[in-house]
Amino acid sequence: MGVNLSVSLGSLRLKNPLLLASGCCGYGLDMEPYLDLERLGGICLKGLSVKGSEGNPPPRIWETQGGMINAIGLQNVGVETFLRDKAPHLRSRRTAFVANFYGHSVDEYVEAARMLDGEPCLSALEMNISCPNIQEGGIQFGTDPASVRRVTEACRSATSKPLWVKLSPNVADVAAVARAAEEAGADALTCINTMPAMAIDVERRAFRISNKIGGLSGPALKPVAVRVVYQASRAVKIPVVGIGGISTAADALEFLLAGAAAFQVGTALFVDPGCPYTILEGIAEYCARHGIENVTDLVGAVQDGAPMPRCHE
Amino acid sequence: MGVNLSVSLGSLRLKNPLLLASGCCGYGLDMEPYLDLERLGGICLKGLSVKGSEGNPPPRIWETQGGMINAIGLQNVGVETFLRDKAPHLRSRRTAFVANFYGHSVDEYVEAARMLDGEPCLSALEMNISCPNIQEGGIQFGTDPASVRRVTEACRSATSKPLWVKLSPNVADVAAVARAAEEAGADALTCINTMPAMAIDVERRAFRISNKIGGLSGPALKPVAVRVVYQASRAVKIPVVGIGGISTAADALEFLLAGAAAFQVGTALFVDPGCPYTILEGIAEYCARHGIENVTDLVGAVQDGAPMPRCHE
Amino acid sequence: MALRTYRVVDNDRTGPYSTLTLQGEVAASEPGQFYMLRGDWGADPLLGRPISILGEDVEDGTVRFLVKEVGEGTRRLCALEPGAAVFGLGPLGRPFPLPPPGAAPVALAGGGVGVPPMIYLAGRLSAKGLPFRFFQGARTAADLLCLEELAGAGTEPVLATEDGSLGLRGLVTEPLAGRLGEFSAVYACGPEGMLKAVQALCAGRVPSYLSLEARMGCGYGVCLGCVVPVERNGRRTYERVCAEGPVFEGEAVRWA
Amino acid sequence: MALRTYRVVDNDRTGPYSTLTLQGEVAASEPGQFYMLRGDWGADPLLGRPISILGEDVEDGTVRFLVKEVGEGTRRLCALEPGAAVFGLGPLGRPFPLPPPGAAPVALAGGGVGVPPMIYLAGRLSAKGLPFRFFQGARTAADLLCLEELAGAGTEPVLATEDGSLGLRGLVTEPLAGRLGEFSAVYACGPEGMLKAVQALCAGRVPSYLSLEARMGCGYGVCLGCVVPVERNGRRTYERVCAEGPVFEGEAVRWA
Ligand SMILES: Cc1cc2nc3c(=O)[nH]c(=O)nc-3n(C[C@H](O)[C@H](O)[C@H](O)COP(=O)(O)OP(=O)(O)OC[C@H]3O[C@@H](n4cnc5c(N)ncnc54)[C@H](O)[C@@H]3O)c2cc1C
Ligand SMILES: Cc1cc2nc3c(=O)[nH]c(=O)nc-3n(C[C@H](O)[C@H](O)[C@H](O)COP(=O)(O)OP(=O)(O)OC[C@H]3O[C@@H](n4cnc5c(N)ncnc54)[C@H](O)[C@@H]3O)c2cc1C
Ligand SMILES: Cc1cc2nc3c(=O)[nH]c(=O)nc-3n(C[C@H](O)[C@H](O)[C@H](O)COP(=O)(O)O)c2cc1C
Ligand SMILES: Cc1cc2nc3c(=O)[nH]c(=O)nc-3n(C[C@H](O)[C@H](O)[C@H](O)COP(=O)(O)O)c2cc1C
Ligand code: FES
Ligand code: FES
Repeated sequence: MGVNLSVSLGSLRLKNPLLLASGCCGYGLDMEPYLDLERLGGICLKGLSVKGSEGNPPPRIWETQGGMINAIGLQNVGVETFLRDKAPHLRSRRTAFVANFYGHSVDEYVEAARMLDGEPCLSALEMNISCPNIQEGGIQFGTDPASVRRVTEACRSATSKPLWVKLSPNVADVAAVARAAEEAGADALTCINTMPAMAIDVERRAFRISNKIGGLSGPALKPVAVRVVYQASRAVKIPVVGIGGISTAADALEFLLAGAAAFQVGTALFVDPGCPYTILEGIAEYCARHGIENVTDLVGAVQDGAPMPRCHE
Repeated sequence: MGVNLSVSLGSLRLKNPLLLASGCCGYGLDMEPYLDLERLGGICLKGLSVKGSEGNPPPRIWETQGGMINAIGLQNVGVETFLRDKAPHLRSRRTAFVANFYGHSVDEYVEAARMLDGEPCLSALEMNISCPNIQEGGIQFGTDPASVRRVTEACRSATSKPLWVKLSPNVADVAAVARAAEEAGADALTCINTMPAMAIDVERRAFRISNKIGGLSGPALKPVAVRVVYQASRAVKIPVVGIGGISTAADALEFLLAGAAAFQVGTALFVDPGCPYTILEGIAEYCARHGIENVTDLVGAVQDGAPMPRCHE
Repeated sequence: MALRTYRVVDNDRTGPYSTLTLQGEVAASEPGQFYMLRGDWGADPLLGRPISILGEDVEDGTVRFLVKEVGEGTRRLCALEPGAAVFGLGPLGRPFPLPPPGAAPVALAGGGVGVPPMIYLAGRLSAKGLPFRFFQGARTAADLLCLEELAGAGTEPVLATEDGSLGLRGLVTEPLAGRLGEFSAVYACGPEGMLKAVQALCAGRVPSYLSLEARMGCGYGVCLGCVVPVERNGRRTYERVCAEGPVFEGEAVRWA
Repeated sequence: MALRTYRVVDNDRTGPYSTLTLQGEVAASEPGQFYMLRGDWGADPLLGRPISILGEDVEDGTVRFLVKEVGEGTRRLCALEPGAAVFGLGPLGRPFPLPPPGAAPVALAGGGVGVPPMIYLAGRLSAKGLPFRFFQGARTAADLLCLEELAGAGTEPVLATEDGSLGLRGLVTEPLAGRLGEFSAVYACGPEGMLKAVQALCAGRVPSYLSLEARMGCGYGVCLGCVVPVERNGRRTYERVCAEGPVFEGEAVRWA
């Protein structure tokens, strides 16, 4: 068919627009029984922090209609152990690894970015800003443009690798947050992280997960994610990486058409670890059928008239 | 069984905690082939505005996994026509009717509230604040505590009926919005309205609904709504009316346990107009089985430890 | 009225079509009305699907539908096995107004999944001794539906296929156009293109009744999701396909 | 490994239990391993359900499971008709470590949906000529599972019911306690209460291997959703039931 699936995110070229989402594919190697990592656009690794974290006590996950809630608590081995024990195994794989990282203060973010900056196997760093800022009363970094700007700027000067900022959907005006990240030097935006959510076991009158609140992911979240991708990609010039509920080629195409230059697959991997192949085949088939030579021609290609948002309902 | 299902929302007493949600039961009368309105706690009528609205062009709805997106565009006959043609038929029904209303400026809100204030069949007024404020660049009233306070205060002085404020989930800090509404004189908070969402037809490369963005409702939204109810009810002293994806008694009980003093059923009416009966029977059965005499004993009764929100994921 | 549980007693599958016979509490309906149908699955897909009544036997408690698989909801409906549960709300919507006794024959034009309600209408007209002619159009012979029912309906149907593989070659509106003068009214249900052609053909000459499709939320008038623009007495408004329709006078319909 | 499509070739239902036989590409497994199973439904429910292997015939391409209906996912699995498609990922997880040849007999303790993997283990031990004794506990006689398979397994099982309606009256750990000295190891799978009792009983006396349950996201180690606290060499950490487990040494398990 000769469809060209490769995409560029700024200076970073990917074989195709599909990446595995952070937290849904471990440190990459756990996927190898199921996927040839070199056939993927890239792999976003489980969120890392300077000191690592043992994560939240169980239960950590609960299923909801069309989705799931998780509060893993960002369990991770810590940057140092990652660099020592995991990264060396990744270096031989010819694919783009993206290190997802977080902190509870600007300093922790900066230190993680600085430590990861030297690792040759990493093609980019992805900042998870949906974390409570412990120095500022536990409000999430990602919910306020000023603090997004501050933490992004700080990390920007700590690394020369492409820096992606992963946005939370839990904001009133995602365009403002997107612009703040762009102005602070982000190379790309990942949209979206999970949505804060809760479930209660009515028989036991207890929270379904130990942390009470967790993050909603999966197909239930998709329409919110497509909307955020559309709004964010129209607010900035840097590329947007779409994510949220993608399970099929049609889902992925929705994100590309809405404005995503690439996309990530998370929860769908739990249901079928081989779904990236099906998605990529479906995209190639769609392009061939529609006479599209370069998948990049689809980016933001939804027929869009004048922006005229009226009331919902 | 002798379970007492009646609840009080401030000065307003309801036969039971179940209300039909605004926009999902017309002006009440459309439900009469399916439901005896007098067996319900109350009925929230389709959102009214001073001048009425013809609504958005079709297509107006789209189904998503576990939910649906709508952009009806708040089609309504206008307050005057409502008062003249619809309200007289409601007066004979012994149930609580709640007029949902909206505007595009503070003045429009106030005028609608003032006009509705005199109608005897109305037990309360519910403000839909998920509307773009045309005088302030189209930002929704409901997304910023200051404008919530302003519009609520203005309506507060325009009516002596109980005033409910219906919150949008699309905010970073719902507790702040909830407190603003409470301080401005709201008698109750309805949580939540729909979540902005989008869907694209990839074959036609066109938006699924004419307004591009619509509101997500239904089971997919439920875990977000439960979380908002939990957060809002812990932030204020006034009662919270829970709503979002309730289809079964277990769903409704989740909202009560999370902190809702009453709840509304919307999208589930589309799937089964008789579901309020099933839900009420299920709640009575649950109370009987758990030895609960008053449904109000369930409100906020989830086992809650110290508030210790950690990272998700 | 209430959502009722039906059992599939028969599912006759041919290609993408299933003729489903459901058993349960069946309220008497009129041709043109529909049910909202849903199987016993979870919240995906969530909403019922509007499906026209093909026929019913109120005493037996059976009602029949012809469903074409076009997406997830219809795929699942078409795959139901005998014994499976189906939740149905109906009959819903305003039916075709029947011609007055003694009127000149009426034309029935059906295409695709617009054929089933026309079959129901044909049967009702036959039973009342009201004269009609049935026109059915399709892409190929294989896409023509309900040919046995039509053969039994008393009058010879006029068939047209785009590829000429059965009946006349071309669109079904062509033979209809040629004979329009014979009819006191035209009733149509089918793809939008066909309905538009019928509307244009009849405009100012003979009353037409078009049964429209729209994506539906509730099916019974409360969500305002299914509206189409109509113009009555020079005033343009939105009307609900599920409540004011699905049958509209051709003169009023404005299309979205 | 990949998610594969299987066909239901048999579904033997008794009360809330279904013994499902699936046909497709079956990779050789070990007792204690499981599959993530899901039917051909939409996104509700979304995730597969972990179900232990009851038995398999790799050459025939069949694998068997015993599923108890406790919620929506198992309700749908139990309702599958022969011919229906099931998506399965497996075998997953670490199996029970087999006793070394020549070891003293081992005890197998199963309760509820913990019985199926123990049946598989019993069959494997028999085939290898390794001696064992099977203990099964349940609330009533009607809740005892797989009695025919057990009868065919060579050694007389020890049965206990809480109401005494079959076998000994009381918990299954009581007869096990009395005979603990006979065994070189105890293998257990069942409700948490039973596993805790086995753990306590064996502590410091005989090695125990407990197969744990947890709510699972992925089933293959990437989501970190299924962890349990364990303690090894004085260090407490979380380990994944799907990857380091489901079988853990009793000495290490700390419970949530
Ligand atoms: C009053 C009425 C009567 C109907 N009678 C019948 C009938 O007797 N037999 C029958 O098979 N079908 C009938 N239909 C159409 C049927 O309701 C739709 O085909 C069905 O809802 C599609 O659902 P789905 O989940 O299979 O498709 P989806 O997965 O929801 O959609 C698949 C594709 O089909 C398109 N589509 C879906 N619904 C419609 C629609 N209503 N109009 C146009 N395009 C659509 C979508 O845009 C989408 O691209 C009727 C519709 C109405 C409104
Ligand atoms: C390794 C492993 C092997 C298993 N083997 C079998 C087997 O062979 N046969 C079998 O029938 N079941 C087995 N199970 C249990 C089975 O996976 C669960 O019963 C199933 O996931 C429940 O899904 P559901 O949708 O029916 O219930 P849901 O609707 O999801 O839940 C219903 C209720 O059951 C409770 N529940 C659900 N899952 C679990 C669980 N894993 N542990 C405790 N409580 C739970 C929930 O809290 C809820 O209240 C196994 C579990 C594991 C982890
Ligand atoms: C179990 C789980 C763990 C996750 N861990 C992380 C993480 O460590 N860092 C991060 O930025 N996002 C994390 N996420 C969020 C996902 O990367 C993704 O943004 C979200 O799940 C929405 O996409 P999906 O619907 O495709 O899963 C996690 C999600 C899940 C379900
Ligand atoms: C078709 C439709 C129309 C709605 N119209 C209104 C409205 O007029 N005013 C309002 O405040 N909310 C409106 N809503 C929002 C609902 O009242 C409710 O807040 C939301 O749908 C979530 O609840 P649910 O999941 O039970 O539907 C509408 C929702 C739907 C689906
Ligand atoms: S489908 Fe709801 S009003 Fe017509
Ligand atoms: S279930 Fe995902 S890590 Fe175990």
